[in-house]
Amino acid sequence: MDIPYTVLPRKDTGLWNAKVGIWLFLASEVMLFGALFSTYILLRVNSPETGALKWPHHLLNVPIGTFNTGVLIFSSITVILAWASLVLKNLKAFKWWMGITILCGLAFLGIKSREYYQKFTHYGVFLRDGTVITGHMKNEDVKLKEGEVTRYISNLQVVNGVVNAGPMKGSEIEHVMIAPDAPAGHGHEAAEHKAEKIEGKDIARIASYGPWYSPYFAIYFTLTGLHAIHVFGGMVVNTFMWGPGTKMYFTNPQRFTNRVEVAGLFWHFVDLVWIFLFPVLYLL
Amino acid sequence: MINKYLGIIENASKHGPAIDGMLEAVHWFMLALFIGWTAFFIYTLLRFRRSKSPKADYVGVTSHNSTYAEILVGIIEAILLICFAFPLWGKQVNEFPQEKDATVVRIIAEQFAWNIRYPGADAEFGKQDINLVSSENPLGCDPNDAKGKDDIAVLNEMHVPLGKPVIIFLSSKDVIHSFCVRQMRMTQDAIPGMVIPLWFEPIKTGKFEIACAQLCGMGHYKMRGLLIVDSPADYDKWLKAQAPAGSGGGGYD
Amino acid sequence: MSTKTFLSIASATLLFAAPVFAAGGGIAGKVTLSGKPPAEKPIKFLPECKAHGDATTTHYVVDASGGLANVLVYVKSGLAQKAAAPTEAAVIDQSCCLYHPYVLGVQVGQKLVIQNSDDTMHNVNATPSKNEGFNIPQATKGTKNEKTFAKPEVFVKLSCNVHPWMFAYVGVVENPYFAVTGADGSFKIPGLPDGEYVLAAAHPKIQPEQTAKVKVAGGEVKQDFTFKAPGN
Amino acid sequence: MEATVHDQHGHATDHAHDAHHEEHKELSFFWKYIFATDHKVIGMQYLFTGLIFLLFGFCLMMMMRWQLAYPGKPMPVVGNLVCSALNMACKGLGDESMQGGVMSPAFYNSLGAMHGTIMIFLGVVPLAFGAFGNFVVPLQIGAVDMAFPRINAASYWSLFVGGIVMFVSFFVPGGAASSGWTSYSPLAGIATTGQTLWLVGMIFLITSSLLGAVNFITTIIQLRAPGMTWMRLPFFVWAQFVTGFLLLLAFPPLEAAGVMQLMDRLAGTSFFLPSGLVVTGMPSVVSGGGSPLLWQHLFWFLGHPEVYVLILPAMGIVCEVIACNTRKPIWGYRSLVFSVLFLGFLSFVVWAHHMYMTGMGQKISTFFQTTTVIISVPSVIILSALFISLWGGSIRFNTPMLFALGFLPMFGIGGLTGLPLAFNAIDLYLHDSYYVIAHFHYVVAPGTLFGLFAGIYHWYPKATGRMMNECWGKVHFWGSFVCMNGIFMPMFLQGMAGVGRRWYDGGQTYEFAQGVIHSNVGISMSAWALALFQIPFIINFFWSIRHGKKVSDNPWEATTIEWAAPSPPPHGNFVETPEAYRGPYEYSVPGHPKDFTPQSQTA
Repeated sequence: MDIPYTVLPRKDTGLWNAKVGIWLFLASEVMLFGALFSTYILLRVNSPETGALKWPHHLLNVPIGTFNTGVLIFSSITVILAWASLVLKNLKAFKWWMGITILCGLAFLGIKSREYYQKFTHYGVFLRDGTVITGHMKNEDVKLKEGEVTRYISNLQVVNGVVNAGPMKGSEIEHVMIAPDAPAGHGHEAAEHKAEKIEGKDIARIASYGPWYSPYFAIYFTLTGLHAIHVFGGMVVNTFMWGPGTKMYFTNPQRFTNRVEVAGLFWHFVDLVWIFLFPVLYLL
Repeated sequence: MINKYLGIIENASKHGPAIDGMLEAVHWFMLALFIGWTAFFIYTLLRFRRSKSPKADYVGVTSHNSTYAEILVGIIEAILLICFAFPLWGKQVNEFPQEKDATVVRIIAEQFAWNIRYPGADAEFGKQDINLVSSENPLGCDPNDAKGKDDIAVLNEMHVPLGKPVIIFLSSKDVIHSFCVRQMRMTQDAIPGMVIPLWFEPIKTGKFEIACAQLCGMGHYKMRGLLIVDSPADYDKWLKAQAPAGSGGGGYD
Repeated sequence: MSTKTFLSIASATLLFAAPVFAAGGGIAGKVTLSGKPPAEKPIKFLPECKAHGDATTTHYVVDASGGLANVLVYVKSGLAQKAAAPTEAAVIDQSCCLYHPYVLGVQVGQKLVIQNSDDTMHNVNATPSKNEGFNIPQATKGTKNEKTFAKPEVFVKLSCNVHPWMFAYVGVVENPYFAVTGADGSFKIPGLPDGEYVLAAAHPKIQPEQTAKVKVAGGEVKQDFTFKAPGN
Repeated sequence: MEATVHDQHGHATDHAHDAHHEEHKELSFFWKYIFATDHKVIGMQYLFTGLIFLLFGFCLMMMMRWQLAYPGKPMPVVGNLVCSALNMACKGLGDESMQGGVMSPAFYNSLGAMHGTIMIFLGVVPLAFGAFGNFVVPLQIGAVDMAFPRINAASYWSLFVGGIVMFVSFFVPGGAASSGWTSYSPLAGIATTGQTLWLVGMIFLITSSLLGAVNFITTIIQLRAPGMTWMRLPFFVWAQFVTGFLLLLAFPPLEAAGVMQLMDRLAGTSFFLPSGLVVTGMPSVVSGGGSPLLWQHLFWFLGHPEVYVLILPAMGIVCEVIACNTRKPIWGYRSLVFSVLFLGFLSFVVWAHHMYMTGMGQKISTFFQTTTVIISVPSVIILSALFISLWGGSIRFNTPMLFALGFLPMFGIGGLTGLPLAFNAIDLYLHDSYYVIAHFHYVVAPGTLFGLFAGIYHWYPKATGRMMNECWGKVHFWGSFVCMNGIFMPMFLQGMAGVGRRWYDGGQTYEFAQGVIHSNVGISMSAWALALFQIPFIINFFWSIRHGKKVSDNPWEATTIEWAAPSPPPHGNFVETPEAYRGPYEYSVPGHPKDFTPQSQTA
């Protein structure tokens, strides 16, 4: 038993099966990211003009983002070249181009995780009067009411990233020390080290720049996280094509080329999502 | 008539008859369609059973009656929509009565009770702020706001006078609830983070039950309040007997 | 009736909590409240609770001599070894839409039985900060649930969301030496081995708790506490 | 290459190979029936999984019906069993849920939420889309298999894992999800662990449906047999095609919403939690800034198309069965096809009619009321076409036909009672009442389920080569028909009297409900009787696998291509590639000797 049109296109539709399948799958992916982009728009439109939940503009590092965008666009080109090499029956060139594509994916994820790390180690202290002090803190900067300093922040971060404080019963914070960020326009170095002491009774909550920090970070981490999972998934497929999957080239080269094309289409989609994500999260 | 047969409960609001009327009309329409279909159905089954009609007809129905029937259905639906549904809803959301001519009440729903707040003598509500919420001050009323000093807070028992529209500003503390008084033909979700106004005008005195019409947790079925429509004199008497809540907001803690 | 139930349960708890170290002495004393406490609020009962008659909140229960009831007095530190939790369960009851007792002490790991004697639904919503919280419904008469607490915490508040005036406070402590003051404000912690202890007295509405150093060397030691009413 | 050669000439001729061949067969049992890639086996896997969960969901409901009929009374036997089972799985859980056999409100809510979830996502969708779609669609279009057999298997196993997760969630501390099948935030955001498992389970179920949808659509586009043009497709295939698109495009937003609610619960985000939330008396420490309405929009963007996912396959089955048993072509095939396409499209723009009471302004309500009323038009056309198809027929009243005929008025009632609910103003009175419950249950219970039963009886001979017992089938039908109406008809009256849904005590708390809550007893009796009438079906189903009457490949003398395959069809389905020469319903063609002319028949 053979399933027809796995390799050659069906006459009336002009397509082979996997190509129909991948386009349908991408349509559902569009709906998935579409829903998240809609959420982004809604959260942004609903965000207050002032206060702790104000939508932060230009918070992320644009040069790094731009570089990462470049990496991904470049990989989109190399994945086409990989496919084209196969069409031209040049397996060696395919290996090279696919290898570069995979490395680009790795580079992208590496840079992204560095960006994540920086966010997770940056804190905001939300005061009860509505102001927020952002800056850097170490574990020993948090003094609890009962007992000695613990790895309180890091521990809670794993649970929900939020430290209860203030008048709530769960409040156990005596005070915290925070080295505030330099105010815009002032010398960065000078302000960095002067730690400020904030009493626990003034604090509503403390959070690192994780998804729990504000709706902006929630959607930022969800969108980029989901995108990163897609990049990773694409890389797994590409690595398979580059490595063990190549076997098929010797038995059924046309089908292998088709597979690479499908993987490439998915990779393009992943890039395309990033091309929307970059301006939406970094620039606007 | 058909409503009554189906056991609709008595109406006690001014806009109720319009809604009941529309429901009545739709029910007649449904009934007509259903009887039409069923009659056709049963007749067909009897007439074209195999023993009576051993050879089927390749063509079947050729008349266009069904098309006409469907066009008629479409027209009736359009009439219901344009002449009844749109204006009825429009009246409910666009034509709010003036606040000065109405009884204005704030309702804050919580698991599993209705907090009802009256503005008191000054007809103005005190400020409420989430940051002030504590076990002693469940609604976060600002103790320093002079307007709030004479506010009246009651739990689960809402009084309104007859002959005046009632405007309710509805919100919720925790989860989504739904303020529903069937006799008033009124339902409105109470959504945390939003204050949603609604209004109705009672036309009967009496006790009506407020039910929660949106699953809100294990005590959902018990989230019962009372809406008591008094004569204006009784209402004034009741209002005078209520002690101002001040900043306490009606909490027991 | 409520006082009686409360007293009997409290003394029963004491009896069960005490016996192991019967050797040493004990601590007794009285907790008083100075100043006039804030007025209690009358409770507007829902119809299903009407059997109760009228009642007010019971945040500050003070007798004529100033004795303050519902204070948890417990040995906070100084014990050489930890005592195992008693196998007998502490019981808290809901009847006529109120908790009985209002303040209750249990040991870490001791079973707490929460029961509903009303013909209506209560949900028992515990909101601790160090222990694991729970929120269980008890819809019918006779429902009982068992809970234990893993960490000391004074107090864990229990409340019912259907009847917003219903509160109870459970003090979770580390050892069996604790007592809740009675209607006259007196307490008695018997059976303490000799030693120096930090004794703490906690009232659910008055912060912070008070502590005192007590030395027990056979016989009964006296230790009184005085709380200041808020607003005075 | 070698592997292909071996496959094609699998029947080794020399004796030397025989021993090896036997061994190969032994090994392959696991691959043949468990990790199968054959669409028919996967269809069967879906069928059994779906039927088991359907029964399980029904059991949950029967327990709830006890509580509604006899509030606060201990449930005989079952109550204590459930209590001990839960206690065994998780200490104290049984006492919190079912102490002394009395159901607690939290457990009631869990049962309600899981009844909805299981019936929809693990009962009807796997049956209607997974089982019938898998078994019938490739056969009807004359294909050898699905386009992606391994993705097909992955789709089933994803559903299986999702089902396991859902089932396990009953035994975690706090019990299963209890925030309704709609899982509205913030209630679901502050619920116990069961809700997290619900979300994880849903993500598996959604993945399953997405993979399935890609596969079905590709199969229908690519693998149609020669001559099987679009207008020669059986209506069932059209229904599955549209269903596939609904799943493909409507499910991802719910997946996104599920991920976000999971983030809310596990990562402390506030997608659906507004600022200023007070949870159990204390201001919550989450950042706030989210919107509970966002969840509702994303949920109902799936939720409404999902209704059509449930009903369209059943309509397709009913259409096949009616055509076959009236012995005449379906009336208005083209209008059926265009109606179903239009219905599919419209189902994406009516979702907010589930949210009329959320504070909707005039403009938005006008839009959604209009689309909702418009969507009734194609539904009326489909139903009318099926009714009119009966006219002039030569009707055989066998079991599948009875179920198909039962579907028509039942779906009619369900559809018609949707009309008042389409109007925003009437919702002021009927919102969240039992009227709504009765309405949508008429669509899915006596509606869709009857369609599915019709399908099971109809295609049983194709799958097994044997017939199910007709007599017991009729008992099954008439019993179910009476009981279904006994359950749902009184609910309209309860709803008209204002009884709200999801009330643990069935309305005892409310005075206005006193006049109608006595009918809860009758409803519950009907529900339990309905269970009794399923017993003949279950026995009949298993008994007939071995002992049913053996029949030919085409016992119903039907026209569509699946009946040209052997019964049961072998791996690869057809002996030789079929070709379609005509439309799907050429019954009683004038001038032909027989009263049916199969699609694959040359002349």
